[in-house]
Amino acid sequence: MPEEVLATFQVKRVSVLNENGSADLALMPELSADQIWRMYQLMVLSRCFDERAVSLQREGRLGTYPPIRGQEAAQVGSASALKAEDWVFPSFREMGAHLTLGYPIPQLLQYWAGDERAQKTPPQLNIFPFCVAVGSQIPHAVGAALAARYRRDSAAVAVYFGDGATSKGDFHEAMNMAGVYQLPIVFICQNNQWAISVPLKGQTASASLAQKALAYGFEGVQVDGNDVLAVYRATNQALEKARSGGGPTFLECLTYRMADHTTADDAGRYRSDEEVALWNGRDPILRLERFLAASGAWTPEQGRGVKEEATALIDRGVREMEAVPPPAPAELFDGALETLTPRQAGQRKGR
Amino acid sequence: MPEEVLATFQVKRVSVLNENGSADLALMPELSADQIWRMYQLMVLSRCFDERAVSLQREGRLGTYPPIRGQEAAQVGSASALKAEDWVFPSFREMGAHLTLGYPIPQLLQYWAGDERAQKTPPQLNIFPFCVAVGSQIPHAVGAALAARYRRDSAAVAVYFGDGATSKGDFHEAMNMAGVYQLPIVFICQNNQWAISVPLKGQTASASLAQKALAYGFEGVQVDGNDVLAVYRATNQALEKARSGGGPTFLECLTYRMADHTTADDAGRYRSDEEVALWNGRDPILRLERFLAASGAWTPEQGRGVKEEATALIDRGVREMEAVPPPAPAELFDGALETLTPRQAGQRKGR
Amino acid sequence: MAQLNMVQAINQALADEMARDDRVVLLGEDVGRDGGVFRVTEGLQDRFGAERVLDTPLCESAIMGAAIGMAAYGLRPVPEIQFMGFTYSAFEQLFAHAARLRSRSRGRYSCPLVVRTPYGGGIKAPELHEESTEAIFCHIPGLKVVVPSGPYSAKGLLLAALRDPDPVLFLEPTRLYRMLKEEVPEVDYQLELGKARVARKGSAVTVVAWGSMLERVLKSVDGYDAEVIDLLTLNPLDLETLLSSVRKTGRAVIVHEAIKTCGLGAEIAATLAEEAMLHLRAPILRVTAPDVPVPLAKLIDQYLPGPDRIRAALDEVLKY
Amino acid sequence: MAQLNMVQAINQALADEMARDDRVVLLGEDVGRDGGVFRVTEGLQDRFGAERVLDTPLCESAIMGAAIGMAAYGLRPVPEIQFMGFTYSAFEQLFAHAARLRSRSRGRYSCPLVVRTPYGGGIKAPELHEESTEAIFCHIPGLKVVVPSGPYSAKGLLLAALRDPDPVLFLEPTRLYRMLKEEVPEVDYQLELGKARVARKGSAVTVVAWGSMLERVLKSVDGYDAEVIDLLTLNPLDLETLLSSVRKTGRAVIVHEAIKTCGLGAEIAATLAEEAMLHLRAPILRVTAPDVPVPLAKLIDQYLPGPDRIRAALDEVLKY
Ligand SMILES: Cc1ncc(C[n+]2csc(CCOP(=O)(O)OP(=O)(O)O)c2C)c(N)n1
Ligand SMILES: Cc1ncc(C[n+]2csc(CCOP(=O)(O)OP(=O)(O)O)c2C)c(N)n1
Ligand SMILES: [Mg+2]
Ligand SMILES: [Mg+2]
Repeated sequence: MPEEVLATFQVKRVSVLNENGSADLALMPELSADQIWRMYQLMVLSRCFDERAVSLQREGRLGTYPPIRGQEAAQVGSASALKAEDWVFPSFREMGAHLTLGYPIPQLLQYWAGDERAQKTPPQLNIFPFCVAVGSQIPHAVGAALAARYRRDSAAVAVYFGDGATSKGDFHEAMNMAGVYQLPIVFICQNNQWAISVPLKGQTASASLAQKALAYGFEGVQVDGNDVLAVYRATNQALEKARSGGGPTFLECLTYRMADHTTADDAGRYRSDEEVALWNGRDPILRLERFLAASGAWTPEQGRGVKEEATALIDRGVREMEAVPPPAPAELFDGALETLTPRQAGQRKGR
Repeated sequence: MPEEVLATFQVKRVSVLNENGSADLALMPELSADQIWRMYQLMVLSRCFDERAVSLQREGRLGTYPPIRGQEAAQVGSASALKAEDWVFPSFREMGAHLTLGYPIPQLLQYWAGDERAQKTPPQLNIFPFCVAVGSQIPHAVGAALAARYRRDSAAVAVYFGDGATSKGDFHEAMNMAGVYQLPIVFICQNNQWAISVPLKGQTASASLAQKALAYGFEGVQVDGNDVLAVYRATNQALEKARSGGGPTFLECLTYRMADHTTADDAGRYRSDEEVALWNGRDPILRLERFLAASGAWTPEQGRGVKEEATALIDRGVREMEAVPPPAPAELFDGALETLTPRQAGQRKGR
Repeated sequence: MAQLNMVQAINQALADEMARDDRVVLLGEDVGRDGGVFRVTEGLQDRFGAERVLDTPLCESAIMGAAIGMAAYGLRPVPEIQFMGFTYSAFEQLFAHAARLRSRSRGRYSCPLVVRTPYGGGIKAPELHEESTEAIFCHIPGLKVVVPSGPYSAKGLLLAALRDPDPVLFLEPTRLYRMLKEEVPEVDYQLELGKARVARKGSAVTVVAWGSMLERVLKSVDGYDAEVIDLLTLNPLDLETLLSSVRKTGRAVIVHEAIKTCGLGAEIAATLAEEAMLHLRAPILRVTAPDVPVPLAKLIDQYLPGPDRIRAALDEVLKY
Repeated sequence: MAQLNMVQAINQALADEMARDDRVVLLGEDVGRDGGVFRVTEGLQDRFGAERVLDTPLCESAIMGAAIGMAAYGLRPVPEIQFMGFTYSAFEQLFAHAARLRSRSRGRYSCPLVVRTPYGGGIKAPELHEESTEAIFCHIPGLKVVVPSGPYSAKGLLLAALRDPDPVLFLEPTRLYRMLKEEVPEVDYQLELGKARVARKGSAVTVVAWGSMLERVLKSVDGYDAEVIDLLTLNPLDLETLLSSVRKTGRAVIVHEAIKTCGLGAEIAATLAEEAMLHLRAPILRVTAPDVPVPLAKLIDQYLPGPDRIRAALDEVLKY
């Protein structure tokens, strides 16, 4: 290459726990044992929620549901770094983040039962509605970050999306805008390596997703997304940077979608059992258990206890969800506009 | 940075002629003296076309017109590397490329006079219509490249756009798709540093546009866009790579929009005279004249001769353009569909 | 003749045309390996190869845009948009490019592509999976819009669309995909675009419907002397069939699952009010969804026009 | 009172509201330093600072999307799309998000933003600079669509839009920007959204128009006993005003610069055919552009409805 070099770039990768659960102490985030235990509980809760949701769907008690199995570390680790004042923009596969932030379990289930009333986020949380149009929530997050900065608020913004979303125009336009205005935002990409049947290689020729941030003039970091401590560490750093005026960060949490895309999908049609088995062995909950066990902080019995507690919470959530009366037809018009148009008002009367 | 390095990247920059017109011989592309002289003639022709178009607009004989002044090297240099069989997707500011490829001068003018009949590209050329919706032509080019590959044709595809276009979603989606399929395409970005009143810094926080290609897993190169030899060299290399199955390349031709955005714009409102003066000194035609003069291949007199020839061609083009009878009202329906709908047919009759 | 459902009929039309014409290339999210989320393209990648059935990245605008470039180059691409609700991000490509390419280039380039997309409500799916915004697309000059109402019309219309020299939006009523089976000839047949079908003869009132509403209308008109028109092509409208029916019956009811305001029912009613006014004995009624976003599963049945509302409209116009 | 053109009236409304309410933030391409390509936002960045008048990168979808996030956060953003033809790439954001946010979140979030965009033909500009696809946007439940017809209505409607709790698409007829001056009060005044205006009284025929067609209609009806309605808000329609006029005149002609098929004229005619049928003495006619893409300068005058066509339609309905 006789031509001159214009610039060189580096993209880094963060992991704290290796696959056996032993930690790189230099990189351990500042977390108390209680905090780590709480993360563990939330990961188990997320797993229980997910398993229950899948079986409720099978019984016809929920609609189509997108499992999060395998992504618990990415979701719980990142959401644990958020504060209540922060604004969060989910896609549709972040139930672990919702649970971590305290979104009511019955309400979460109610959404997947096909009831939009469940999207009325409780007032103490700033979580946007689930967003099904892939990637289209990312510009909203940028707008919220602009507004937060305009208001001189200390809130930061986190937006969640998948590897598939990085192919969408909205991802690009939003990332670019965040770079131009140096906004207080963290882009959290859960690279679960599949977008329905399309593997990462079919999604982009980029060797990592993290390096995509180079196109926007800010930092992109690849994080071991099955390592809850690494995810927490990276998110926390990025949020601190955001709050202190350091601008946006892109986090690629490399993880794996252990289940089907949704309950309507059959992943066996397009990926190998070997691949799935490999990643089953990298289960993020297992890894954290190994870490905790090494210091005597976890025993199988304690593990069962945590699971039982989680199951009880989910049981109650299901009961409460199913006790909610179905919406009346007139509720079609709820929130259509602050004041209905004359035509809408007429249509409402007819119901 | 205690974390491990995932990857490092380099972006290169190509220039052949320095500002004084002396060449780095190691990088000289293989071009005969005649070929270089032809490029010089085309750059002068482009300049003449442009000056005439601006003055015709002032006289009310053309509509709004976007000058290319300053971008002649980027356009002539890149288009000179193209073959007739290649497919070319322009934005709206590539009249130098059109002239290089042999688009008839009267027809080029006719378009800017507001007559869409002028977009009927002559059959020997594969140039798409001008595209005003910024960036939206880029996916078309990717589709053509897919089709060329599918057909096992040796044609390559070139798509032109500006720095502003790199902010659009379509740029991103198309670049990403080209990477995934490793298509025979060259993305030619004329970074003229302005998108109407928005300077490059307001467009992206990325230090170069070339590095944006890293997000798509293929090569991005910055080229001195006022250096016709460098532009030719880089385009030619990229086209050869494309034709031989090497996949896409992104070329950032760093140049400058010396004139207003369009004849409806007043750049004095948003940029400094100093900046414009600086870039006037970097005029790409001047640079090539210096290069040619150094080897005795150019004298002021020859320069005048080239200009006179160009002027004569443009004069004739203007006369021919103005001799074209205006379209009849029924021509509104030309090309609406191969067979008009009954409603369209009725509407046509009424004209 | 085989009894096929709509998924099978569409699959057969695609396969036959791909075998006949190597310019036909499918592209879209999950259309290849997975055979499409509704299995409409099942088996086609195996049969025709990955170059003819392209799994794309997740980028609707570039899917549409690339299809335009392919069509201009001489292929006959069939982009699939996974659900109609995701055509919105491809809207510029469809509107400003696919539909205008022939006109912008004064015929130097044309854009023979067929955009396939599942359409309409009633499948209890997530948001944006049950859209029926066909009217928006009928406002795009240069684009044809087609909606089959069953397996037979699906195959015949799709074959016609695939051979049309201009872009066609082919809307597949998701609710019908596996709901009904019909005799579908294995041979090649086309249903001419721009022609409606009289699905039921009658003389007291004309009911106009398309897609999955047709089935509902046919079930609802029992006991009425209603003529039912199955539009099949939404743009261009078959004015002849519409007008001659309404001139005969003097009454018109239009049923669609889209919202009322600026739905396609408006165009049909306006055309009747322009060209058959003196034959009309009663107000032209539209039975539609209310002017609110498509709801999730719990309210979708209250949203879509049901037999009660259809019959109430019939009773109303028959009072005149 | 000052005589202002529409550019000045809009600029004044924006400036006044920005002074009154610090939640109002403008964003768009070239709206800041350059004051907008039509100078509508001239001087506002100097006066209110670069944080309140944001020059954005070239990305319509993110401009719209960011505005949605800002609105949800509590601001009142005013995104400008440089020309209506470039709203198409922001269509998903407008349709699936801005208009649905209140409904999707059951009121937890709302989306009070005003999208401003130059609209309509007759300025001899490049492709996509003269679009009038308002009907598409009127098919979006949750979005209001407003079109002033002069400087006075521009200021009054814009102030009302800026205070509306829900998203409003504010279409600025480019041809009128500097064509007419009117007395525009310096004080704060609002024209209620959803209310049409009787621009001229008459009793033999009702002519409905909006935006730049209004001026053309008013010039064309000289010598006719025509009542002219200036819609001002396209969605929701002021049915009361429309119906009471047509019930009186018994005849209706709708004039718009959009193409005919599925234009807003269809909704108006359909509503009349539904609710005023028995009062109608003549077919409802629509005077529109033909069903082809907006042409470049050389043919634009043949494309837009002109006085001849308007008068021919009046003569036609008056035969009945
Ligand atoms: C714009 C858009 N296109 C298509 C779909 C259908 N769809 C739903 S999820 C999905 C894949 C998303 O992949 P990714 O972004 O990686 O997220 P994941 O499902 O892996 O969480 C697709 C194609 C959609 N919801 N939105
Ligand atoms: C999608 C879109 N948005 C806005 C415009 C209006 N506009 C025309 S050119 C332009 C700037 C384009 O900048 P760049 O891509 O750098 O090209 P250049 O004009 O410098 O050649 C803008 C904003 C447009 N034509 N298309
Ligand atoms: Mg994924
Ligand atoms: Mg530029």
